[in-house]
Amino acid sequence: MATTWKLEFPYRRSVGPVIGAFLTGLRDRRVVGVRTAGGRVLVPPFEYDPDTGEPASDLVEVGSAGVIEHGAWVGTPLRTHPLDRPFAWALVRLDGADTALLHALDCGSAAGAEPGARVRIRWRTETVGHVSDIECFEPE
Amino acid sequence: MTDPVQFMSHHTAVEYSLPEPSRLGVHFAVQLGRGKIIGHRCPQCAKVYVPPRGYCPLCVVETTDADEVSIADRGTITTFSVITPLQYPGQQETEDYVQATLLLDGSDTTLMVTGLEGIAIADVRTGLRVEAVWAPDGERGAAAVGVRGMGLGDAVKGWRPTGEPDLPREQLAEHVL
Amino acid sequence: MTRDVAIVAFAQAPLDQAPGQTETLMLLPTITDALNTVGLTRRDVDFTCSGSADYLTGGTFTFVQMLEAAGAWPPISESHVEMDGAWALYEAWVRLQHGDVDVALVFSSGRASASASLRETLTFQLDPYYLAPIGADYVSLAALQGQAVLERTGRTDKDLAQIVVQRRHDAIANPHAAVSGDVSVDELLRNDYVVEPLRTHDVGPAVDGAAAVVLVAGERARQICDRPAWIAGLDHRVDPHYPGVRDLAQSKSAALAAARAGVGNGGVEVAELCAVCTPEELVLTEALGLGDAVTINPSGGALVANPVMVTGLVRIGEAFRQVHDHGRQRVLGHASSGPCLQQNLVCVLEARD
Amino acid sequence: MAERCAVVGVGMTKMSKCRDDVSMAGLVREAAMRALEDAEMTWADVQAVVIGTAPDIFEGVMMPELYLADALGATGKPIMRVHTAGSVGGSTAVVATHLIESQVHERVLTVAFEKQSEGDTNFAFSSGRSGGVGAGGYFAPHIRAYIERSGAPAYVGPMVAVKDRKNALKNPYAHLRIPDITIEMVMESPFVWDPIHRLESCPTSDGACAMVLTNEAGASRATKPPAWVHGTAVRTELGWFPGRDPVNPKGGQDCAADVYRQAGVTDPRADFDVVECYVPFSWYEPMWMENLGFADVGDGWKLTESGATSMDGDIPVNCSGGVLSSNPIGASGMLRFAEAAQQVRGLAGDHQIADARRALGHAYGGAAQYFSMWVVAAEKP
Repeated sequence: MATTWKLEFPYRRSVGPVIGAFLTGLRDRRVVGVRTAGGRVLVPPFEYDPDTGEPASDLVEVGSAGVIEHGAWVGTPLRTHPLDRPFAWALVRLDGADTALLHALDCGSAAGAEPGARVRIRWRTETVGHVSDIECFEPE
Repeated sequence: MTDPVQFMSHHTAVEYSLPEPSRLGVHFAVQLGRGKIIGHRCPQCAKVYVPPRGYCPLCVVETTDADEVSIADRGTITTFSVITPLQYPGQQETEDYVQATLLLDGSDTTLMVTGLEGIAIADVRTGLRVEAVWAPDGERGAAAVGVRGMGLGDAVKGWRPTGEPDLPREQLAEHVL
Repeated sequence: MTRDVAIVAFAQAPLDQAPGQTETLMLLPTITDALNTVGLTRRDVDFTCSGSADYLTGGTFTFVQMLEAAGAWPPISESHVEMDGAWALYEAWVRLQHGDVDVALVFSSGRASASASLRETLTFQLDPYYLAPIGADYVSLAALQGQAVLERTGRTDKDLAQIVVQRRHDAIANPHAAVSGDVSVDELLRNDYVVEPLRTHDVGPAVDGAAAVVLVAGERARQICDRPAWIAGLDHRVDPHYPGVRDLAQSKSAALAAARAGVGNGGVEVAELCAVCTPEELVLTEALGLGDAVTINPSGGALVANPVMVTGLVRIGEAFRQVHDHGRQRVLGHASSGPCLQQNLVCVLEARD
Repeated sequence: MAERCAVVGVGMTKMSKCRDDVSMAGLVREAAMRALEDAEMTWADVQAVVIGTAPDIFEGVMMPELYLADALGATGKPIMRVHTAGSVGGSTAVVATHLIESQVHERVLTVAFEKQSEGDTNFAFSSGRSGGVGAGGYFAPHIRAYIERSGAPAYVGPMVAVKDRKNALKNPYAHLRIPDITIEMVMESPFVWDPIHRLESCPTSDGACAMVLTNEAGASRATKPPAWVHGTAVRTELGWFPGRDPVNPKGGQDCAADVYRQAGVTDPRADFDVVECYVPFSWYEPMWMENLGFADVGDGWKLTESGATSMDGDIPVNCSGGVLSSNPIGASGMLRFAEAAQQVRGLAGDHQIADARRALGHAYGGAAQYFSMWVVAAEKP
């Protein structure tokens, strides 16, 4: 007798111009952010300044490598995590960005996820325009 | 140059445990396995609930084994709809069918039932008298009962007309639900 | 400016429930208990507001079933927030400000045990383009916040364990605690990491729960309750959602809510904080301006039981108990929601003799 | 005593089957920024946000107010998420009204949305289990009971379907556009849930609605006419119990009585100039006309049949095209409230009723068990 059931659905999300530009960039292995009226470069980009709600649409390309702001080592990944082996979550401020992007970091041990360390994007072999086109970060 | 990305897929899957059957749910299912339908009569307002829920939502009091009553396996259709199944992931129904609201004799609550037998869809009507078509003894899958606590599980395969005269609509006005 | 409103009763469903107990049947006696303690019945309630979340059990409109515990016949004036019950309390408090009605019932419930993995379920709370698709989860995000606050304050996981030792000790007296007892820092430091720096003891155990609070306005509160806890301040604020756009080591929204609720105007003796992971206590203690003299989480807090969607309301209920049962003069109840303490509610309660 | 509350800004999105040009944030911002522009305010002027949507499983985002908080300019402000089933858009506006009336805030943004194209509504209603019959499958038996009880002719429901779709042609934001619709066409469309024809059913839509509410001082400063709130009410009843009448639910009657008392309405048909009423299946127009006291029990269909509820009748209902023409579920209730406000502001455009002074906004949800209503008027209360 079943003791569990699964709620499963393939949502199809329309992404709009700004998230769309970011995802289009990923498909082309480039990272696109957005500059707010106050001059802050948001990566990943939002259609708005998170602090004020004012629109943001000035797209700018930033680097695909950057600096770890914070990292947290995951010894036992969940089924739903990006990597199926131990990894670190890392908030990474890419070169040219003022905010940090969250993704997995394949760095072998907790020591590799120290703040200040430089990392770069490891692209998935086939990119489709999805945040998972970034397979993970790796030490630069 | 390819088109900008306009959509992304977000495949979601999350797992839940099915609620354990409650003691009352198990008891109800065991009785169904024996071909018996039971309900609870509220000690305050005397309304009979089938299946029993362990409380009366009108009086907001709990009900117990002492409030148990036996219910007939026949009753009256109080309203109905002919359903053309909508298609969505998980839907297994494909053919038109009747979904009827059934008031069992002795119960104050109705059941949503399907599986009307021996009657054409076009002949289904408010006031129609029907009786249970029980699954054979031993196949009354008690385990399927009680997850949502609103039906008779697969203990009853369907419902067929008894041949009794229809009940007048006026007597059913309070049992549209 | 605001009308005087007090909490006069609080009840919480027992931790141990019969197998297959429905949320409705967890709530029904809990609501009855809360009302009975002040001699009220469901008919006396002018406004009802509840909190819950469909995704906890994977249902749709799951809150509708809870009406059967509220007593919704004849029809009642009622509302529901898809939030922790603390925000239902906020909505009820706003409703009582109108002056035309006096009694509000607030309740919330949640069955965290229905999720095979609460971490996976709560992932649905996250940005559906950037965070949910990579499976970021609330414990991982709390761990990143933990790293941020440890780096900022120079504390270590030993300091976190010290907090847990105290909470579990205090929880011995709390029948609603899922974990309690005297343990040592060394013992705790032998526990595995979930996500560094969080060890198993740093994540409050998710439990099923239900709770009810009764609010009464004006003189009537005094008439039916010997020591009501008056709402001296109540406010909530939110921070941006994405964790990479703000300083995770601090909580601007908690600080703002505390200022608006007037925490600084006379201080508080006790604070019940909705810190589901240990580092959140550090962030909150600073943001709320709680000095060393303030007793934090005498119930053990969310680190000893996290009845998801109820945890915040329970904190306010525990704060009420501090005034009503333990003779405190001025206390704080806090609720939070979202990743990395994104949203914070502060409720200041006081005795008025 | 309670502060007065007025609507000074209204924003709606274009509604359609799939707003494939926007994200969820983009959708709610489209409505919110239009409301702010209408109110001649900026994000900085907003003190609190109240958001409503229907079940989270529609979009697959749990408690989306968290993800949408900064998209709605709520950083550093309070944001709340209301959910009262299909009535949510209305009850969300009621909560926002309370924030003004209680003097907790002076300027509140309230938003409601649904982006149903992200997922599948019928999947969501059944939590992915087989046997789901959708909302129509639930309401069809109630409608059959109404028809049998009242003896209404079969063409009355189709009349509503035609009227509301014709009205929708005058509303640039409406989803369905069926210019050549006729009663015959409706009656020849297949039954989805007998006795409901396909063309008597609401669509599923993407869309959002937003309003800016303010207090008396704020409304006095507004350059465009405000819609003054003369009353708000919510009622909820059990969805299922022995003896319940879902055709003419007491909750709806009580809610109407409450909001009429606040607004001084004694004869709804005479006292209102226009009504925006939640009619997802055509027969709900006559059913709610009875429930709301515009007609005697059993006579609601005569109101529709006589043409009284059409735009040139004495009590026009759903000049915007209503839920039958646009149904972003979480926003559908707020759209009714907002359309009522636009009518008394004189800003309803091509579907404006001349000199509308007082309007009713109505929403319902769940098993016809959640009700929210407001009365808005051109005059200050």
